[in-house]
Amino acid sequence: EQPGRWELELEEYRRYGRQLILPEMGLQGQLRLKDAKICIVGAGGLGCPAAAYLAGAGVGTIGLVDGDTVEISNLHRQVLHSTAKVGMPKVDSVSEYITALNPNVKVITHLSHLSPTTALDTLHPYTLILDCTDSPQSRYLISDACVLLHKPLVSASALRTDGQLMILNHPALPAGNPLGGPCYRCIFPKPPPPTSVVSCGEGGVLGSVVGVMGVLQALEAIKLVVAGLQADGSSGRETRQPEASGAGVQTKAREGEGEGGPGVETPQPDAQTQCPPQPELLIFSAMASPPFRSIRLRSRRAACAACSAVASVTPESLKSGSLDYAQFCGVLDPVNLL
Amino acid sequence: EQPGRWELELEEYRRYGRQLILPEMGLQGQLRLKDAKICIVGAGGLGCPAAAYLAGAGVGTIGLVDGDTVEISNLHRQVLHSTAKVGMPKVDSVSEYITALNPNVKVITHLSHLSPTTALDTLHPYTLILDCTDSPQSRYLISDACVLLHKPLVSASALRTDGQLMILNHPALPAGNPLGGPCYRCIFPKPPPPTSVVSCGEGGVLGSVVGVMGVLQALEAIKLVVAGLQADGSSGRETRQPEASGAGVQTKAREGEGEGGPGVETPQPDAQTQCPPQPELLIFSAMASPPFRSIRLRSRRAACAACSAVASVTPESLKSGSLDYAQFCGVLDPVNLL
Amino acid sequence: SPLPVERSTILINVEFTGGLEMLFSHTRIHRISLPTVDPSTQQSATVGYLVHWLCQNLMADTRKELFVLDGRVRPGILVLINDADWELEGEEEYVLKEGDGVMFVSTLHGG
Amino acid sequence: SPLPVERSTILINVEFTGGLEMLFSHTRIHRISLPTVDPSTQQSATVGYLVHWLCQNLMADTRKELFVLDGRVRPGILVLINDADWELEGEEEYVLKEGDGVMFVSTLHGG
Ligand SMILES: [Zn+2]
Ligand SMILES: [Zn+2]
Repeated sequence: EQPGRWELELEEYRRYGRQLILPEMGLQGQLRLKDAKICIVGAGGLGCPAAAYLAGAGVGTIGLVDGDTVEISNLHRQVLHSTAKVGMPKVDSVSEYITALNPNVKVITHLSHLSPTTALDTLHPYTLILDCTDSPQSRYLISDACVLLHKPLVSASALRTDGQLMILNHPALPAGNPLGGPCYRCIFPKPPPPTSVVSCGEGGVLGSVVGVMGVLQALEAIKLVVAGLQADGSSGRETRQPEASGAGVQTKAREGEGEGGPGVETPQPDAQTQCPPQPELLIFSAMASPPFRSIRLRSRRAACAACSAVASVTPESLKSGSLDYAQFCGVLDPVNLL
Repeated sequence: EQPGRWELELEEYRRYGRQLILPEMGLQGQLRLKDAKICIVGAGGLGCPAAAYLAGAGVGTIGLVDGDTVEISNLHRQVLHSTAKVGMPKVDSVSEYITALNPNVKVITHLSHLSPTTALDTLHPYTLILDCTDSPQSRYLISDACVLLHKPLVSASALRTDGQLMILNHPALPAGNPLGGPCYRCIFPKPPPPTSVVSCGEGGVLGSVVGVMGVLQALEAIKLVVAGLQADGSSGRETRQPEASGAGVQTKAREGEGEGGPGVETPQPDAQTQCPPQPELLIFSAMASPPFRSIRLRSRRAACAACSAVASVTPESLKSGSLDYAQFCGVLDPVNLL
Repeated sequence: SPLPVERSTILINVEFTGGLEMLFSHTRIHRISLPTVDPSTQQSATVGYLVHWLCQNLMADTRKELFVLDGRVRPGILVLINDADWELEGEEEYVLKEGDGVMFVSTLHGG
Repeated sequence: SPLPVERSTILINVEFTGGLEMLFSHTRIHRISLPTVDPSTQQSATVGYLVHWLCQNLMADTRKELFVLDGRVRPGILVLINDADWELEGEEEYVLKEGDGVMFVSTLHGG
């Protein structure tokens, strides 16, 4: 970021005033959002709410990747489309919405599904990727591309009354660096058997469940951008100093014994100042109590096919088409799924 | 509900197919949504996403109560409005959106803020109320009206990077019945001192934080309606039978000792089959880890001014204007706040 | 039947989510009295034994391959021990203790 | 200074949310060594004593009335003991034990 390069217009101060005054945001955070290029892969149940809140917050450039057109069965959950837009490409429908909400946002539409041969070129210009797709093979492909391009990935999914959210490849360090965040293959080295894979079309989904997950994706993306993403995709967390009174790191376990006289121990820093970030899976079950659970995930897998020192996924193998994600996932009819 | 009275059109089967196939929904749930009348008080940061997902899901009648017009500083979080709608009443803007998304929804707009003298008449026709407002006095007024009208209330709020959600007055039993759910006054018998009250305008708010809370309000409303709300506002939970294999109630504490041979104890029923519901507060802190916490709340307060046997809040005291919510909350300038 | 030792079983809290609960009588939370000793190894019960035990004793659905494949939890299921990925705890080899919570999460792909 | 007894303090996990953290050095989670005995009563430390102690020893902000009013937690703040409304636990009279979590939640009104 070059100081002085970006300025906010008066209209932007008015529009973003309510978030600009947050200490977590500030002018620096708003300028980072304006400078950010975020790609939303999938303009459906997750992509719609994610696009709405990224556009509202003032992300400078939003990319939309989807080859589908709006169908009436989408409208219960894909709430940026409308009945009049049935038959229109989803990326065009969302693009119209974004421009009407916030004309400051530059929208780039990619009217096709991501494929192994196009993924790197398509995603290369962006700061950060949101996986809002709906099949295992697209999730492996997007994750592989993010690892190769050194981009963090905010991945969410939903089915029936459940949702899941992970931040992957963050920090987005080169393959082989164990300090980078785990990728999708680290968590799921083998794809699920195709008989176990249920799509929203087959299994159904509650619109507000997938809606919650999409809004949370936008929120996590905004937090990452505002905290600062370096040109290499790694996190610029050092730019947010811990509060003077909260600078230490608590080392004792919660269950430890107290010793000595009354007093205050060094407090835990807020989550956003911890480094490196602990990879987590957020699980949402609308019918369970409590509905939200946070799970600690593993770090990078030493033998990961994508992000380890012995990775077999390379730009060449991806571009040459030698990686067949449909076959890897056992899909018999890959058309329209990726 | 009179069987056969309501039928779905072919267009509705197509539109709602992805949620109709959920066992938690089914045709009965969809018909209950179609029959429901839900009032959203406040068409702002919470009301916008709540309206989107209630309309998408096929709620038959949606009421919108708000006296404000769209301002540019709203657009970062009130994502159903658009730049072209600046200056338009918010209820009209949201009504236009709903009709474009789902023309099956009947929208009733109330272009004014709720007042003590109008609250009962305004809210009376509805099945369920969503409090999407932004001041203590409106929260007390809406809760009092819901108690007097025997309506459950889904109440949410957000500020900065935090959000809160409660289901109040559920089941909506008459005042004095201790089995009814607590009301807002049970949880907060005294209003906060006005110097401690910070609005989104003053304190700021992240759009996606308030967005998450609004979508969750829609989800909770849908769950309540689908589970069945009786004419008297109480829950018709008995219409959803527990699974045959999960019919028992677990009575032992989690930490209890195991005795006897290997086996499976009677499992806990799913949350939606428990009766009566345990009142809970969901706390969301976008910058904390874990971000979501669920808190057990108290039951009805024996001396509650609204929902107890010794309640002083009555239809007469409300309609006569003798209850001054602005004074109760210590507001010096109540204009435009309620 | 109980082994002739003082404490023959331990209580384990088992939870299924992401659709797996449909394979287990549509019930999300189960409280299991698991034998303290795995009879096939005569060693203390591990998570690996628990998986085998659940498949034999708790799973109502006949499609066992949706939970266990080639003797192990099928790909696409995360196993969590006390709210942490089991890879952090030793995977199948983790020795269970009274009151442990084990969660099975089927990954979702919908969007 | 420590009292001349074997265990003079207990560890309490205190959390502030809903904006209250801004009054406590902008820090959400604090780990407190609280005297086991309330010197004013010579009784075991209660949540009521903790509130007083926090106000005296931890609160950096001078606007004490935003946390305590008339000697009690101000209206609009929920107090939660181990994730339950303190009204379920006896309110101020609850006697704290080692490792308890006490959370102060300022109610929000924005929308
Ligand atoms: Zn990896
Ligand atoms: Zn009450």
